[in-house]
Amino acid sequence: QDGGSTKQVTVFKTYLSPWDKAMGVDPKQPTNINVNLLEYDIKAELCKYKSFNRSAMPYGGYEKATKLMTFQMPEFDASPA
Amino acid sequence: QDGGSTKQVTVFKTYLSPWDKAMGVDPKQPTNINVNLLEYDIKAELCKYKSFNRSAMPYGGYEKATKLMTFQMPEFDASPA
Amino acid sequence: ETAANRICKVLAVNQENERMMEEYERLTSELLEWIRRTIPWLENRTPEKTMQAMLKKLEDFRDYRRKHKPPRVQEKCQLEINFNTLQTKLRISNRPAFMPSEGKMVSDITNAWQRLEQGEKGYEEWLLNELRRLERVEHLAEKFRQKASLHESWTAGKEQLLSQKDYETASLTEVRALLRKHEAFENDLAARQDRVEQIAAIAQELNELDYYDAARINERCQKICDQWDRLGTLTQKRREALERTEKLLETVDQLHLEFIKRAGPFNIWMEGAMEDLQDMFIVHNVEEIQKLITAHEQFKATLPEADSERQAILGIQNEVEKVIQSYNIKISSHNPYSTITLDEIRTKWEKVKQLVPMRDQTLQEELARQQNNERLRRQFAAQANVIGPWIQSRMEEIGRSCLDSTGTLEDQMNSLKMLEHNIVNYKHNVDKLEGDHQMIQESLIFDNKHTSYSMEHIRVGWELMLTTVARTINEVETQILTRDAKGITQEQIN
Amino acid sequence: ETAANRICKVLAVNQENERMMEEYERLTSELLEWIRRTIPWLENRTPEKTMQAMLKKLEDFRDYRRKHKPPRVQEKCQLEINFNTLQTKLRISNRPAFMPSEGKMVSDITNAWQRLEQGEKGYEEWLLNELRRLERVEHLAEKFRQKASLHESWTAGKEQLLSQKDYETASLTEVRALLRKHEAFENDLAARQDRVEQIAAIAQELNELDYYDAARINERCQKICDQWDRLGTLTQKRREALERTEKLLETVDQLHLEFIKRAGPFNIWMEGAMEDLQDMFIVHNVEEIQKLITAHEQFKATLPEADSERQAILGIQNEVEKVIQSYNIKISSHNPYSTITLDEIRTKWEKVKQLVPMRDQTLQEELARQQNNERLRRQFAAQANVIGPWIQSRMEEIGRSCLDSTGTLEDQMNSLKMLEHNIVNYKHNVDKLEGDHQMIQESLIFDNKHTSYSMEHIRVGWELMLTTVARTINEVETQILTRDAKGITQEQIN
Repeated sequence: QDGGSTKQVTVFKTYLSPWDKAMGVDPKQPTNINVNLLEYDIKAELCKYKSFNRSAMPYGGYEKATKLMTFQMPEFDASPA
Repeated sequence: QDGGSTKQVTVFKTYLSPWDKAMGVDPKQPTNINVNLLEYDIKAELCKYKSFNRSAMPYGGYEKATKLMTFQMPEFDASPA
Repeated sequence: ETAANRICKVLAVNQENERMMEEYERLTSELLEWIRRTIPWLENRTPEKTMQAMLKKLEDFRDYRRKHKPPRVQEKCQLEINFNTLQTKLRISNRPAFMPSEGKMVSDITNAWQRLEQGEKGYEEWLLNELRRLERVEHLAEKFRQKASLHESWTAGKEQLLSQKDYETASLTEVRALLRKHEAFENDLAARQDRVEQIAAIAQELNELDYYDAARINERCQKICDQWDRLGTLTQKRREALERTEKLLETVDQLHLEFIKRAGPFNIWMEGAMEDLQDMFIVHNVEEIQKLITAHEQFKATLPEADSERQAILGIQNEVEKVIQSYNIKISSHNPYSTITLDEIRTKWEKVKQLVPMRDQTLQEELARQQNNERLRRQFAAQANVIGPWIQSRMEEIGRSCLDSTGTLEDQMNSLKMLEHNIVNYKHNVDKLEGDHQMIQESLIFDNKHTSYSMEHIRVGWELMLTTVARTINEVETQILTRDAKGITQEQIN
Repeated sequence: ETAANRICKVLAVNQENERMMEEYERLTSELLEWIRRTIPWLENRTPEKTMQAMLKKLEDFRDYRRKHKPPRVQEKCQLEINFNTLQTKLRISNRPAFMPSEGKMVSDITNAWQRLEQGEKGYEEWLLNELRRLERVEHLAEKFRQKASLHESWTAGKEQLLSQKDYETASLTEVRALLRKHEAFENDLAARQDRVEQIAAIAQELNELDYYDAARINERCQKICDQWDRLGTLTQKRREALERTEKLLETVDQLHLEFIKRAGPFNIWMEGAMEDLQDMFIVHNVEEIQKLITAHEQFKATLPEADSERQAILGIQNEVEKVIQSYNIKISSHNPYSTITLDEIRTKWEKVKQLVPMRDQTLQEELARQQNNERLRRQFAAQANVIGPWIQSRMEEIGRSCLDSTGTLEDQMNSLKMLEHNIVNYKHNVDKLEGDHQMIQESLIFDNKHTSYSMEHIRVGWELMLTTVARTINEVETQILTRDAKGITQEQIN
């Protein structure tokens, strides 16, 4: 779902407004008609934190627990409520 | 030291006293001149008695004691005091 | 001599003969009387009870032999001599021989004397044998009394000691010490066996030697032997009781050791579980909370096993109580090796059982929260993934509107105005997204893998789009102004 | 139109231009002022201590983004539009272009705006990262406090417990029980290791995540770690102390067992010796008493060995005392396995030592008695062996005197009278023998292997000899009487 799926179109401005001129926009500079919002601010990856969560040790250890366990994680319906 | 060491002499009485006669002594009966006192009363053997005397057990037993002992029984002078 | 003289002489001789006859009769009477009196004394072989009495008899016999008998021997000899002399004289004077009266004949004397000497014979030997027996018997009787007294003083109180039930309240160590002491006692007892046998042997000998007081000796000996048997039985019984108690206490000890072997780890497990069931956790997505739930389910799956172990541990303690009760040992069932009480196990187990559903709830609440967060993410993403491209499309449309040289400035203006109108109408979508974004932020959701668009992207895009459309409209307006003022065409402006 | 109209129009246009210029200046001032005010707020990246404060910042930023910034974007856009319109109008009316005053140029606005957007960029991301960090840090800090509190409450009092010197007064069994308990504690401690490590890891993480109150966390963590080290050391030390004490008490126990192993038999030996040293005995000759003396000498010969054993036994007990003293164990040196005390051994040994010379004396006295008896026997025998044959010889002489036909009756009488005289003179020998015999009897001597003659033999012989000599003399006398009366010869009488 990247916003950059459209074809890039490059254009030279035919009309420069007084503001543009005041800003010193160069008419010879090409302008890109296409816009990719995602380029504005690239989301940095979140740093990974160490986990200190603990669970109670099953009696007799995890291996035994795995054999004994019949629990199945129920499916999660992620559609908005 | 038996009293019967002398030779036996047998004799016939030549004279019988009235007492002898009153007792009815036979003049033909031979008389023995020899006398053996020991014949009068024969000493019987003394019966043996069981002994119940006890001595203290040497420490470690008699065998050990025999090895350790240096004691000698002194000679006994039996001559009358 | 004269006839008178001769008559006198004859008379004198006769008188003398008469006197000698009387003398014979008198002496014979006396001698026979003495013999008659003496014989029963010599023939009496009734033993005395004491040596002293027996020694007295021996002394009497010595006296008899040295003092009383010699004059009688003398008398008898004299009697014989007198008799011979008398008879000889009677014969010489041609007189009839003297005839002693009835019972006083020479043969009577000889027979009596023979009987006397017969009685004498063996009397001293009998006395000495009796004395020897009595000496022995008195010695043995005294020895018996001494040995019996020593033995009785040794056994005094022993039966009571052996009957003690001290082991009923003793610990294993104490019972083992009691066993050691009992072994020492058994050795003492075994060492005494010999002495008891000697006591019995002495009693036996006293019976064989015809001890006058054998009955009392036998009674005492019987008592000693009976008690000795009882001591033997009691000793055996006590050893058995001690060994049985030792076995029982060893069993109890084994159970105590088994208890700590199992209660220790179980207690550690419960302590850990109690702490970890209350462990604070932090998760940021459904997967993480599901992992915790799975781990908790694993824990729960082993609870029946843990409960079995708990019951087994309680069972060990019950076994201890049972052994103590059923065998009537009077000791505490307290486990000397353990710092863990049954109460503690009970309390902790209750706590664990109570914490499990609480943890369940906490985890479920967190799961719901994470699922909700996930829904928020998806909801946001669904919108952002539409709004982002929509903004981009509009931006391109604005850009393209300036390139369209076919239409008039007014056409451009119209299409831009329409665009602006669309944008304004679209605004509520962004506002909706902002609302969802606020919820996401307030829910402390920091990531969203379902979209690459952040709220900032949309905001920046939206601002850019708004300013671009306004700016572009203004540009067209100024172009129209210029064209209208100077009367030039659109182309000329460019 | 009229010129006035045109002038009016121009004036109006000028006035309008003036107004627009003023408007530009005013709006620019306001916008730049707002930007100037806003930028420091966006650039301030000082983190807050709490999430709450940080969430407030996030809310402020949302407000800025949704409420405060959009009108400014609008303003800036309007400014741009107004500027374009104004300049276009001025150009159309051939008027000089508008020059904004110093610091309010288009470039000033653009630069300021760029700076604003630069400030915005990453601000929200920073906020969110900070929030995420704070959320984590607050969670961990709370978790640290919880875990630390749990741990501290577990360790409370443990150092004091581990420093107890309870084993100094404990028995071997108790020390072994203490060891079991200590093992259980070691297991508990080992199980806790993991939790201490987690506490340290959390503290470490808090430092790495730059927790504002890390100093206090570190201090508490340090305390926990230091105490943990101390607990480890104390645990090790206590185990060593318990094991050392166990070894010492095992040594003491071994010594106690060694004591009973040796004291038991020794005591039995002493008891037996005490009884037998006082044993009543009876003997009848020197050989028998010598046998007893030899046996007693054998006993005495082993006394040094017995004394060594006694000292060894006392030595064992001393060893016990020494171990207890030198290793400062505060337990009784009493032997739990023994019923025999040192005092008892001492007393009995003294008694044995006292009885030995007493027995010596008794035996020596008896020996003297037996030797004396033997002398009496020999003395008696020496005499009896002379007297017996002497009597027999006399008897034979009497017998032979009657056979001698060569001499007269008077010769016979003379020799018999001489014999009688000899016999009477010999009497004192028999009396002497009787005296010795009485002594023998009073000494309870029943045998005499040195002679076959008993006193009775001598007595009977002596009586016989006396009566025979008297009778024979009488016979000779009667023969003389008869011969003299009848005037017949001796031959005729026979």
